[in-house]
Amino acid sequence: MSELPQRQTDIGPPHYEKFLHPVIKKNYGKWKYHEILTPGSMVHVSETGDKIYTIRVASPRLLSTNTIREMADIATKHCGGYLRFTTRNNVEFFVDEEGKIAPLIKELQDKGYMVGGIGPRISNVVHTQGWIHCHSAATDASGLVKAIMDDLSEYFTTKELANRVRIAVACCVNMCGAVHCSDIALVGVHKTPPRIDDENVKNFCEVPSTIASCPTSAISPDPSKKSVKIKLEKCMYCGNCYSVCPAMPISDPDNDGVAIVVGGKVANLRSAPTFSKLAVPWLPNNPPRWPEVTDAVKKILNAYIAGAKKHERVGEWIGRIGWEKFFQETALPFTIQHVDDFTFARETFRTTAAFKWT
Amino acid sequence: MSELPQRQTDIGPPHYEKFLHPVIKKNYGKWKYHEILTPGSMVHVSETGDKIYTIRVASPRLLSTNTIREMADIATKHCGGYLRFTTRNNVEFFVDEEGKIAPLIKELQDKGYMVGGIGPRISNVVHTQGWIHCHSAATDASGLVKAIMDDLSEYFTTKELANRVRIAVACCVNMCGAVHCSDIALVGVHKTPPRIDDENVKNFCEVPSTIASCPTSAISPDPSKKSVKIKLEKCMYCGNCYSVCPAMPISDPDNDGVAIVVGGKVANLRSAPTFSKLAVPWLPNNPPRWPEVTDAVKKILNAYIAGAKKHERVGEWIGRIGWEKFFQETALPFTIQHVDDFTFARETFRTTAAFKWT
Amino acid sequence: MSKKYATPLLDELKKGAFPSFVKEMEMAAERSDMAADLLGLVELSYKEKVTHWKHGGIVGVRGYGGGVIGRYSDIPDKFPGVAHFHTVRVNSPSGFYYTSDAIKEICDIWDKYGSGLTNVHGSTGDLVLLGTRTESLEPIFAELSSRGWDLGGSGSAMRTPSCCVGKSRCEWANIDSMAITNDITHHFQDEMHRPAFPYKFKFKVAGCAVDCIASIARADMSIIGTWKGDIRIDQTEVKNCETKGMNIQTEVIDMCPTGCMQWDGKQLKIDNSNCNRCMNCIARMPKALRPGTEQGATLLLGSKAPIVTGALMSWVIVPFIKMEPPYEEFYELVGKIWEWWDENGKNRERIGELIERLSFPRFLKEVGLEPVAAMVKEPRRDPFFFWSEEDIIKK
Amino acid sequence: MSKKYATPLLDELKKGAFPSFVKEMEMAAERSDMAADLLGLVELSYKEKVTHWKHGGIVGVRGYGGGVIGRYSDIPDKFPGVAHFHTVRVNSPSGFYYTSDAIKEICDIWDKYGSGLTNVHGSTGDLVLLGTRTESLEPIFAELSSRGWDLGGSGSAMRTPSCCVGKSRCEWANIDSMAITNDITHHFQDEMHRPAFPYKFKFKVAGCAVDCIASIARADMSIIGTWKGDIRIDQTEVKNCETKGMNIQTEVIDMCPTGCMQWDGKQLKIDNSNCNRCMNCIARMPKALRPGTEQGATLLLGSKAPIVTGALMSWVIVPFIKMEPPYEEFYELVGKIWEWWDENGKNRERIGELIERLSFPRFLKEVGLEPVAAMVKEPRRDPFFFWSEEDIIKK
Ligand code: SRM
Ligand code: SRM
Ligand code: SRM
Ligand code: SRM
Ligand code: SF4
Ligand code: SF4
Ligand code: SF4
Ligand code: SF4
Ligand code: SF4
Ligand code: SF4
Ligand code: SF4
Ligand code: SF4
Repeated sequence: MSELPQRQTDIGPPHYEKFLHPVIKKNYGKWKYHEILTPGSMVHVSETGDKIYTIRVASPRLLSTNTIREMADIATKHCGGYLRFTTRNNVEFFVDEEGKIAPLIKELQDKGYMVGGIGPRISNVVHTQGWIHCHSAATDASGLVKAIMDDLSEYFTTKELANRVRIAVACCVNMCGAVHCSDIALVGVHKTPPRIDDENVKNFCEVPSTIASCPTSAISPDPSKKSVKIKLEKCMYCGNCYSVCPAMPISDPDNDGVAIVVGGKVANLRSAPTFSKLAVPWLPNNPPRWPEVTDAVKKILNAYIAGAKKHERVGEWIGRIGWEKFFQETALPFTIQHVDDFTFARETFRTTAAFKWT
Repeated sequence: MSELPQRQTDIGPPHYEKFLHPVIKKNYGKWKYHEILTPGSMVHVSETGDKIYTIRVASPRLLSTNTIREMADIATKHCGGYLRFTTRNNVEFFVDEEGKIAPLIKELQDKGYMVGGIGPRISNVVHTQGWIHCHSAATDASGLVKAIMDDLSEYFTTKELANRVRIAVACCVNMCGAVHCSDIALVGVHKTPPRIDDENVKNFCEVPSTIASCPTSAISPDPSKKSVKIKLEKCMYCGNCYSVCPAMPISDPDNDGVAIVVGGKVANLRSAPTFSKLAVPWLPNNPPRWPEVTDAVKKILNAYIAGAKKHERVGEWIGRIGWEKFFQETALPFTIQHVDDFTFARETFRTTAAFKWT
Repeated sequence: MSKKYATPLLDELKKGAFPSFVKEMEMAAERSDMAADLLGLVELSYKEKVTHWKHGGIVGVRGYGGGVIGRYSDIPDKFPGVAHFHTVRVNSPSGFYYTSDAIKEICDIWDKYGSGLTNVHGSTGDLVLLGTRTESLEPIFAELSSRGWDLGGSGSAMRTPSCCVGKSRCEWANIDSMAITNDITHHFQDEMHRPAFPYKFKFKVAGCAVDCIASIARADMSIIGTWKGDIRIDQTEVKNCETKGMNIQTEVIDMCPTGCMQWDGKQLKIDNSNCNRCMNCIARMPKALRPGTEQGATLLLGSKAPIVTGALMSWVIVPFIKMEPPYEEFYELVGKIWEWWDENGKNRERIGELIERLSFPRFLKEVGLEPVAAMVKEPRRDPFFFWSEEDIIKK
Repeated sequence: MSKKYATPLLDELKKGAFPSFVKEMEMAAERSDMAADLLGLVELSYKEKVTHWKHGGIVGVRGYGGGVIGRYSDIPDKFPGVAHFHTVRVNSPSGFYYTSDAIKEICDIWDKYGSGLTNVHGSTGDLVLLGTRTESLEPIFAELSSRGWDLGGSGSAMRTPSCCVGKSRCEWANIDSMAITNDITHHFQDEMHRPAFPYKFKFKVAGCAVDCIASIARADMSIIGTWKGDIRIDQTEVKNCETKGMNIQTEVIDMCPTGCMQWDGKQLKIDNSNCNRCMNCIARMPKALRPGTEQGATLLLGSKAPIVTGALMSWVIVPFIKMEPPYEEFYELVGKIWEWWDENGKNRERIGELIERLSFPRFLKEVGLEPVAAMVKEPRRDPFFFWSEEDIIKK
């Protein structure tokens, strides 16, 4: 330890100014407009007349230091040593002259980077840890992302859609991927209740907080065993008890799987931000390529492509045609699981005689 | 009792056919279209070519047998002895020739009847018992109706609106007037908690059902007194405990009053049926004419008249301009009481940054 | 005739354009002491701003558990005429049609035994006779029932069903709302007269989605007529609407909630597969447009007033059902629903509240209804849901 | 180099157009045993379809209560390289900007002490260093902090705030999202590093209502830039949009949610008093339209993931606030909110859930915010509400 430098605490992150490209620094707060040039490049024009060109590439988010170094080297070579990451884990390179774009893109593509993701298309998939790092995962995240994006890569690199389609993946209902407001999102779900290991509950868990963790009040004390018991018919397999008490493992190789929720968004344009709603309650975990899941995603995307008007997001398209039509157009089955029985169930019931025949 | 006729049970109401005007009976199920002729008359035309003319008059709903007899006599004279009541307590007379309309209307008007209520205007006010007959009333119903309709009678007899404006009155939150889906509705409300008469609770009330009656779980047993107690900060003065247990009277001459809810509807045209929402939490009971209430109603109506597009109901107009604008245009204050804290409160919060400045 | 009490506050309400309920009370008061004392009592309420009625006790007619609302004044010494002031709910005929003779016959009975005051009609749809004494109830019932009238519902029972004017005078009725209402009423006489439910149960029947009986807001079961197939169009009459000054684009096309209509100045086109049958276009052009011809009803369940968990509107449980006599499928379903309510409902728990408490999926399963997308505005939001034993993969 | 384990399932995911996380793991595995064993462990998960991680224990650096997520394999004997596999959350700089040198310096540290694998960035916005051993945590922290880096949040603490690119590269930013984020982060170092809240608390800052940081969905406090006054219009550029092929009527006018825009082919008119600042028109015509010049933010509170009572979105608590240094009004409000949360919140109860439990009116009163209509989509439905002592009329 002796050769370690002096630690500091509570210094916070470095100031962002240090990391800004000179053109960005100079024109900070002075940007006037932007134009999208190609699916992977855009220009922002300042009131001063300055321009900054942004080139975007996809990243798997799980990055080795090798790749980070490579990207840094590209930035050094082409961009004065500046780069950034987007809020959806893409990487952005900057150049200050139009002529510098082509060589940069060429080098990126030669090195295998996927350029694109700007404008009305599918950008990167917000996602989480999955089997790579989380004890709570009901599915993997990185693998699902890879499987889906391999299938949809054209919508990143070239093809246009009616509007952005934001895809997200969360490996359990804790939803670190904030899947709940995405155009199309996958979430790992369980189908069976936790298994209680009474000995370990007694030793490692706090019974009151375990009981309090259950959204449906399915858990009650089992005083004789100094443990807890679960009213099985009340459990909807959320796994929150397992988050609080490790002695209640819930994962199950055959019954864990993937649910698909759709139609959410966060932008305020046109319509208010919306929660995603359940499209498919469960599809099996079928790694490495989850064909059932990618199929369902494509069904939804294709129905959107066929039906949406220009600038409509997935949820706006569904809002216009109605959910009953959504199930018809995607040919996804409507099941008892789609009928809400949670906190705000009542607000989802159809309190009108005006609906479409399907 | 000996001179009484033989009673019968479970015979149900008389068959409606007996009461149908011959033209109505003949053309039952064959009607082709209708036309509104004047605010108080319309014609329905049958596939057979037959026509039935309907003339409508207002009724205070609280009718003496005198008035009923008078209406029956008019029906005998002009309508072959047939008449009906509408679902909003108006009275309808039928004639089978256009020429018979004028003499009928003349006689009705001569006798003081108010002809009108058809089409896009204000029809009769659905209402309830109030101080005329109910132990639960926080306000009167008939008096409020009279005060309002005296002010708005032109909208019954002549003036047109963008669409129907359905007004309703319920004298307490039991809402026998089904006020919860009306364009503009008044509801009697309390502002103070029930007063517990422990002796009577013990003797006349069932403690468990009294406790269960409370929507906010404000009531708990008071075992020492064999009575109940109320957690005052939880009570929102609904009076449901009083419905179940008469020993908990809640009315208070100074603090009972009238709330106004607006924007509800039941018809499915254009937009789905909607619940009314709170516009004014409380106005004093100021009989016989409730000037504060009639003022507020007129403010709302006038803002609607000024702002609504043709065929828009009150709720559709508000939906288009937004509730923040509603409060601005009506100059009604927005208060802490408007912010929901009941069952579905969360769904009413503004989860968007897109709202209008007011 | 000189008045029994001075009623300065109520007198104010004799003025004005709208018909006066005070005048009605005064007319009745000329013949009835009950009505006269009612005037005095109500004047006092106007002065004191509180009601002067007590909780009703249990009064009624022999063999029935409902149909009468007991009512007593809290100051009987001051107003003995209203010491008892019970109301009698007379089951109105479907569609609220009467002959002059029939309604006068009811007046005769009421003048003999009651206050001479009525509500035509109460909010549920009964012809309400307002104010009589306990000892008059049997005579009133004998007089009424011997002339073909019966009482409506009250208490934890089926309530008097009611409906819109329907096929009798409306071109938009897709079901015979009056016949259905009459049939239900007669079918369930026992359920109406002998309260045996957890709480009240109301049926309301509307011929179409215009819902002129407000069924979706205030019926435990709302029966709303609708159609399958195409809206019938008379293009000449469409054109006439325009000629007469209607702006078809703004009043019809732009207001169609599904955007499924087109108008090029000559032809109106409707993409019926996207129509949600809201009735707006038809209401705008009654001569030009008519509902399709395959008629039936949507059944919706659960509406009620706000106490205890907030107001409910009825929601779709059966998207389409033929409603033709003898209504077997319908009665069978009602039977199952009531049985389920009976087994699971708490005292004073309406069907809508019960479903909300136990969940709509459970209701569907246990009553045997297939889930379909028409039942929901939108699917669930949060991915928390139940599976049955048979859904679990076992290896 | 030969691989330590056969990974046929993961190998499949090296194919295809999208960059492969498996290749990343393989690259790291060439230098790191931890990464090599990670490959083996994940392959096993792919085969068995279950995770092989255990609940994390409490590990961290001296004096901090967070910033590290402890992680252990449940089969350490089989994969000793990942017996410990903790992650280190490095607080990223506002806007996620780096220089090549800076980010390579982090790589150096990580290659020395960790698996060589990272997430840039985690969902909250930290630069996540993925996989190290307990004994390496202090050295890593010393190396990082001595070079000007610090750890982000974890546990029941303020979490690493994050923001959109804002004024640095976006013409629509109404607030300086990066400066604000940086200020909040430094202002609340103690709250971030020493968990003392009932549960986590996240800030996210968006320059405008486009919300490119998804703040409304996943921040206990969402700070969203907006303006007062009129949208700036350059009519020539509007015209140019049409010339370039945009259908202004359908893409802009008809899509304006408030219907407050008009276009006659020559002039674009906006009734700004009815604009809700949704940003759609501006996004369609970035050259022609710009936000107004009186800039500030709307503060919204409460969003979070679905557990326990369902997902929440943030809702308006302050319609407009100037967000300029030293942000006094803002910090004062945050202080009051945290104090209220601290006093009333249960363990593991987010601020949004707490308000939902105790009621929004109570929150407003106790935190001292004036109720305004902008806070609600619609007023309450059922007329059940509370009054205070001072509202009661006493006679
Ligand atoms: C770089 C980035 C901000 C950052 O700080 O990193 C960004 C940058 C821009 N966004 Fe964004 N948005 C970025 C994440 C988002 C997000 C957040 C998210 O996806 O999690 C949203 C909300 C999505 C949602 O509603 O679910 C978002 C919704 C938009 C929209 C609205 C789309 C809509 O109509 O609903 C626009 C407006 C437009 O151009 O249509 C927009 C427009 C823009 C503009 C044109 C703003 C500007 O003037 O510079 C930028 C161009 C980029 C482009 O087309 O991708 N950006 N944008 C983020 C890039 C993520 C990526 O790698 O793809
Ligand atoms: C007579 C009556 C039915 C009955 O069985 O008694 C009736 C009769 C008709 N209604 Fe109605 N409605 C009647 C209560 C209702 C109700 C129920 C209520 O008010 O409680 C509603 C729902 C109101 C609501 O949504 O809150 C109602 C909403 C309508 C509408 C839809 C208005 C809208 O656009 O929202 C129409 C269509 C139209 O003509 O615009 C309509 C149209 C009609 C038509 C034109 C139907 C027809 O073809 O005959 C009838 C003409 C009457 C007129 O203009 O008043 N009727 N109508 C009811 C008269 C009540 C009264 O005395 O005023
Ligand atoms: C007479 C009538 C009002 C009127 O003036 O028209 C009425 C009067 C009473 N209603 Fe009602 N209700 C009347 C229609 C309604 C309606 C409207 C409807 O049926 O379409 C509703 C709303 C719809 C619903 O059912 O939810 C209604 C919802 C209530 C409630 C709330 C029930 C609930 O579940 O929330 C109560 C409270 C109760 O049941 O204890 C109630 C209770 C009462 C009681 C019995 C008072 C009580 O607490 O015991 C009232 C007797 C007053 C009296 O002395 O005459 N009344 N009541 C209506 C019946 C007349 C008729 O038979 O035609
Ligand atoms: C690493 C990260 C996912 C990722 O791959 O990016 C993550 C990983 C975990 N999250 Fe998360 N959350 C991460 C962002 C989020 C987000 C998104 C956000 O912050 O914008 C959310 C949704 C928004 C929210 O806060 O509600 C999120 C909602 C949760 C929840 C649910 C909290 C709730 O109140 O509902 C839990 C459960 C818990 O707190 O016990 C959770 C718990 C966890 C734990 C600590 C697992 C646990 O139960 O203890 C995960 C550790 C995984 C691991 O071993 O690495 N994580 N978590 C994200 C943090 C990286 C970073 O610092 O940048
Ligand atoms: S979503 Fe669940 S499984 Fe995935 S990282 Fe978050 S807590 Fe872990
Ligand atoms: S999995 Fe969820 S619902 Fe089931 S017992 Fe655990 S916390 Fe409760
Ligand atoms: S609304 Fe209330 S006060 Fe009025 S009649 Fe019904 S129960 Fe009685
Ligand atoms: S008035 Fe309502 S809220 Fe108050 S104690 Fe009685 S039942 Fe409960
Ligand atoms: S509900 Fe329909 S069928 Fe019945 S009267 Fe109204 S418009 Fe006619
Ligand atoms: S009934 Fe309604 S949805 Fe159908 S075409 Fe007419 S207006 Fe459109
Ligand atoms: S949120 Fe607004 S200011 Fe921030 S990057 Fe997106 S568009 Fe620009
Ligand atoms: S910002 Fe939105 S509401 Fe305002 S004018 Fe533009 S499109 Fe309309």
